[in-house]
Amino acid sequence: MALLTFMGGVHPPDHKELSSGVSIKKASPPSRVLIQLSQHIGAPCKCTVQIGQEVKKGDLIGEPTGFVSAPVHTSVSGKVVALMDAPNAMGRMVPAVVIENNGKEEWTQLRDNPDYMKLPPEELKGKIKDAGIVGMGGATFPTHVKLSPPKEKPIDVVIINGAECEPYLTADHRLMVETPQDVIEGLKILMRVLGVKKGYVGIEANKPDAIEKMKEAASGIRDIEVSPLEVKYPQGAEKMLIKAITGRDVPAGGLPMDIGVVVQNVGTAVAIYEACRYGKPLIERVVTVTGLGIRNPGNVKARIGTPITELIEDRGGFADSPVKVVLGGPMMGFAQYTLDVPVTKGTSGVLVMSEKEYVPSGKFGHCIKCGRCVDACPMGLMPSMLSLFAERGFYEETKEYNLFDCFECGTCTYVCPSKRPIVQFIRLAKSLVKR
Amino acid sequence: MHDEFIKLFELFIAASVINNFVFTRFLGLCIFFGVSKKMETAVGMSITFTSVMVVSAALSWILLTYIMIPLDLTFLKIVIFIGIVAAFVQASDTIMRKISPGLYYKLGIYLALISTNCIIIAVPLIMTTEKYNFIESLVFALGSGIGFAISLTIMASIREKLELADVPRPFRGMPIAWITTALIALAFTGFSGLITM
Amino acid sequence: MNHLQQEKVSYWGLIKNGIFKENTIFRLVISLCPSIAVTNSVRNGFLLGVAVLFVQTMVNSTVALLRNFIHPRIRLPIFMLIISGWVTVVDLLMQAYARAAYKEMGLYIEIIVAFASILARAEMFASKNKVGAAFFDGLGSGLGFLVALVLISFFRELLGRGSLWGFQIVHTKPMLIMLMPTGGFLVVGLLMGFFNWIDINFYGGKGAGGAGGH
Amino acid sequence: MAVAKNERELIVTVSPHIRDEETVSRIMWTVSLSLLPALVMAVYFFGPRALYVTALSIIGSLFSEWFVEKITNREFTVRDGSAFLTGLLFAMTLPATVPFYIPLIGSFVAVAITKQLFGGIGYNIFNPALMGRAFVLITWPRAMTSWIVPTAAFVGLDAKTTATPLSLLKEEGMHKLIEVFGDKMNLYTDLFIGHRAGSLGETSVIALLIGAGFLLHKRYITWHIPLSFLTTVAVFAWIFGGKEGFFTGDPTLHLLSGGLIIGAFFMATDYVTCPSVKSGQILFGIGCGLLTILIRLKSGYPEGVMFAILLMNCFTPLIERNLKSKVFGARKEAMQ
Repeated sequence: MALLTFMGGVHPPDHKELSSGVSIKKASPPSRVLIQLSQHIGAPCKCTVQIGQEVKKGDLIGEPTGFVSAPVHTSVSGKVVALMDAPNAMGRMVPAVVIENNGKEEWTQLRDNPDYMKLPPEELKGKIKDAGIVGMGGATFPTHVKLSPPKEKPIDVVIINGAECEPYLTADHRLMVETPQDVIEGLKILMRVLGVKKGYVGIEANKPDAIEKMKEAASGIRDIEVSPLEVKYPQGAEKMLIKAITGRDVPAGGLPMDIGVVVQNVGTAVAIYEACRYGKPLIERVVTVTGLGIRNPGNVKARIGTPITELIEDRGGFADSPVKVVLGGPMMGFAQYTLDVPVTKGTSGVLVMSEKEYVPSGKFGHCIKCGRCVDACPMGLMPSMLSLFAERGFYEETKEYNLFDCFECGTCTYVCPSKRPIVQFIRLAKSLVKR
Repeated sequence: MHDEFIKLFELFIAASVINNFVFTRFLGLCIFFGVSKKMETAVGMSITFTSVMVVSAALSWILLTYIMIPLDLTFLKIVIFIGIVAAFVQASDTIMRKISPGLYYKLGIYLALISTNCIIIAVPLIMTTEKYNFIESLVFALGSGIGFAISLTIMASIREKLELADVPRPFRGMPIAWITTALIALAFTGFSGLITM
Repeated sequence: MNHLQQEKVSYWGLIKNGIFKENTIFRLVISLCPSIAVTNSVRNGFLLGVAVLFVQTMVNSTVALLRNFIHPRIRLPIFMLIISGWVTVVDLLMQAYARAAYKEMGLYIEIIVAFASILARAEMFASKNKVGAAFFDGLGSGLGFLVALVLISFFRELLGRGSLWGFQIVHTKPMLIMLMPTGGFLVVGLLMGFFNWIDINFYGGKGAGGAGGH
Repeated sequence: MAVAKNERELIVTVSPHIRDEETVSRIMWTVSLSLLPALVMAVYFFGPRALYVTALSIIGSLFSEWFVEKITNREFTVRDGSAFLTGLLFAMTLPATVPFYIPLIGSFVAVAITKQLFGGIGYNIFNPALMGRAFVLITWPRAMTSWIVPTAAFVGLDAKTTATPLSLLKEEGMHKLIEVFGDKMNLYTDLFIGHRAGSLGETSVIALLIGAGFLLHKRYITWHIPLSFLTTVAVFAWIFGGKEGFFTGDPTLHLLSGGLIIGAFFMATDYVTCPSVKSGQILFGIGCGLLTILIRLKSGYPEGVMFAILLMNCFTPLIERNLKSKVFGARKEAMQ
């Protein structure tokens, strides 16, 4: 059977072999954590603790200030020592709470509920909301918002995104291999909340072990299907994933819910299961620490707020001289100027690139109109034209070429033989053009 | 009848492509270079131009056959033809403004340009020399107009593309437009000998 | 062109202005058709240049002479009438005295009537100035045109035929393409670029290739 | 916060952080390489002079590139291989007998005027190599149309110069062609191998196909333009090519002769001067095919591939303007 996919895309060398075989290991408990109050798209949280206050693991430290917002909980037990502004992965300063770990690992009151599947959907949704769950693939959109579609947009399909198309990253892969049952349970909860009959798990074909494990876990459940996908970036982008699995097109400028689909990441599904079953808030996540600059690349289960230096130390420290440290994958992740940034709910990976992997990106040539970017653009845009217009300062003209349909996956820049910073030009144009 | 039709068709093709006014007869260059900067204006100009050309050719032919030749006034053809064009342009300007302000807003500015375009005066002059009959004159005018429209749109699309190009500074603007025209003209020589009139 | 309408204008300045600063073809980029059509030989280029020079001077003088009698509302048709009258004169003169040349370029002589440069001079300068100034302005503008045509035809005839004014100069294989439209467009384009290059590198100019116009 | 022991100055750039290995110069050199079989065949059939002509036009185009970049104070791009490729392609379109100033002047027109004056690589409107050839063809028609017989001479012909199969076809008809080549099968084989008069790189269809196959395999070119181009030529040659009426033409002859193969695979597919969207490429190919047949059958020239491609180059911006790529997802306006 031909694998499901979409038009366009590329397959960069993925280097997943560095960490795909390494089981998830719990990171050593950090001595102090830096928990940012804005770890999601939407309104930042209001701090609910004061300096000097004692907190237990899972205690609320930031409460949402709007509908599109998600609460933040502490990931250690200990004392609040500082409230400060700290850089996030994008380099922006955001308010954060610093908590010193007292090592007691005391949990706040959690309530195990083995019969969670019998709870009414609204209550399940409330649990997800209270646990502060956001999209853990990197977009960090509050999950409960996605689960509250307006009435006129009925949802009929839920897709669990196990594509993990970004090179290097293997966190979702390991989750599916090691806890396939949890993923399926998460999906079942999602289906119940949304009242949906059909659930899919989309997995790129380069993770045969994950496909097998997931198929096993889903066997006997009629409504859940595991769909192997062609190995291609950006297969895991929502619109591309939906296209591949259901054949539906998300309208330009629209959302998946416009065509009755909700997509959730594998990590999110597991978090949803843990929240509904145990009432556990989202205070830790699996992070892939990888790259040739890391001595023992692997996947770690890290508390939210752990500084990435500690994760790097956990995986044996730097192997080679690190040239670039990227949070997220190499295609869409953010290069860091400091290692003081902590793990957040959206940190899927810490990629330490060594001299060998680093590609200098300074000089670029003329566009030779080879069409590689046009062929590769998953959105069917003409990145070559967009970059030319932006390069010459004709920003308004970019609108005619559907500037705002670009979701900045970076495929165009990756394939460009002239090494043109195409997606960078597009971002520039986006910031300068009035919608 | 059949041969007649073929002949008219060949006349049309010859006027529009093979003896394209811009690329082989070097006429209408001022407009060609002047309004080929943006596609929108080029298209507007093409439409206005072709229609004015056909009508003024018809008027010129009637005047030529029924007044100038009988009265032996052909030596005044330049004055008369330019008069016809000027009068017609003036008239259509006024009529268009009254009847269709929207269209006038779109195409009116090109009307003013037309009277100083050499093609518009060249068509009746060539017509006179070649002794075309009425239908032939119309076909010739239409072919010439379409040919001009083709060259104008090609040029406009190329120049819009050149806006994005890193042309050496001394050649920006007009010089590179001329060189582009030279190269298009070279490509158009491929048509030579296609129809021998 | 406001600076031209001042009271004190030196005639020499007017001529220089017409030849260099506001050269019809290279700087203003108008009235272009003959620059390709007749410049495949120096003689034709020269003859047309002279014809334009004559028409321009005469039109300018006539317009300046009649400027107080022409009602502004109908001035353009009147100018056109004056121009076409003088063009007819040249046309008939050439038909009578230069038959061979007329056969080759008759159409382009007749087309002088549609030259924007002539109308523009009449409108912008002659209709606002005295006869003397208008005459020299016409002379300058016409000379500029003549110089441009001769320059273009110089290159085209030399490369295309190896001759100048009909006399064989060099005996290499001629480049036929220079006599064809392509060669004409190419020579004009390259000359324009060359003048811009000089302007940019030696006079600090902006290298304006003309805004283009009809 | 704890600072890692060996934290140092980290490089910060925006994503993506990895790049494909493909570079412009690699593309150019690979395409040049793919012309090697054709060049070998040219030297085999036309002797060492083929090599001189090629070398001169490559030198000419490298020099022109350097020269224009020198006087316009630009970065030198001689090493990216594009000028080399242009020179090589231009040489492929010349007869072996041309006087030595032709490759030099032609490559100057190709690189300096057609490419560099427009801003250099990527900005030219016309295919440089073909424009160079059109220029010299119009300028020195005699020199550009005197062909020599390949060394292993034609059957029954040992004269030094001869006509190309296409001009024989145009001037004297099919019977003359068959007379010269023996029989129809012989004609096809000779055309396929390259045993015929013609330009250096256009004669040997097999050598060109090897190169083209290599490029297709490397995905440097796609099937869209060559296939639509060749199909159009074949179909219209069949319909209009015959003397006895419609549908009596010889498509095989038209496919194998002239510069069609090199044109369809190496010239029309030039990235810069063809549309970059696939639907536009197919339209471009069809246009090339139609014009080729029109010129071959009706105009004053026996061969039309060069002019056809150049004419379609004129239309490329227009095609690109009107045939944009199809954006993913239905438009929102259309949905409502």
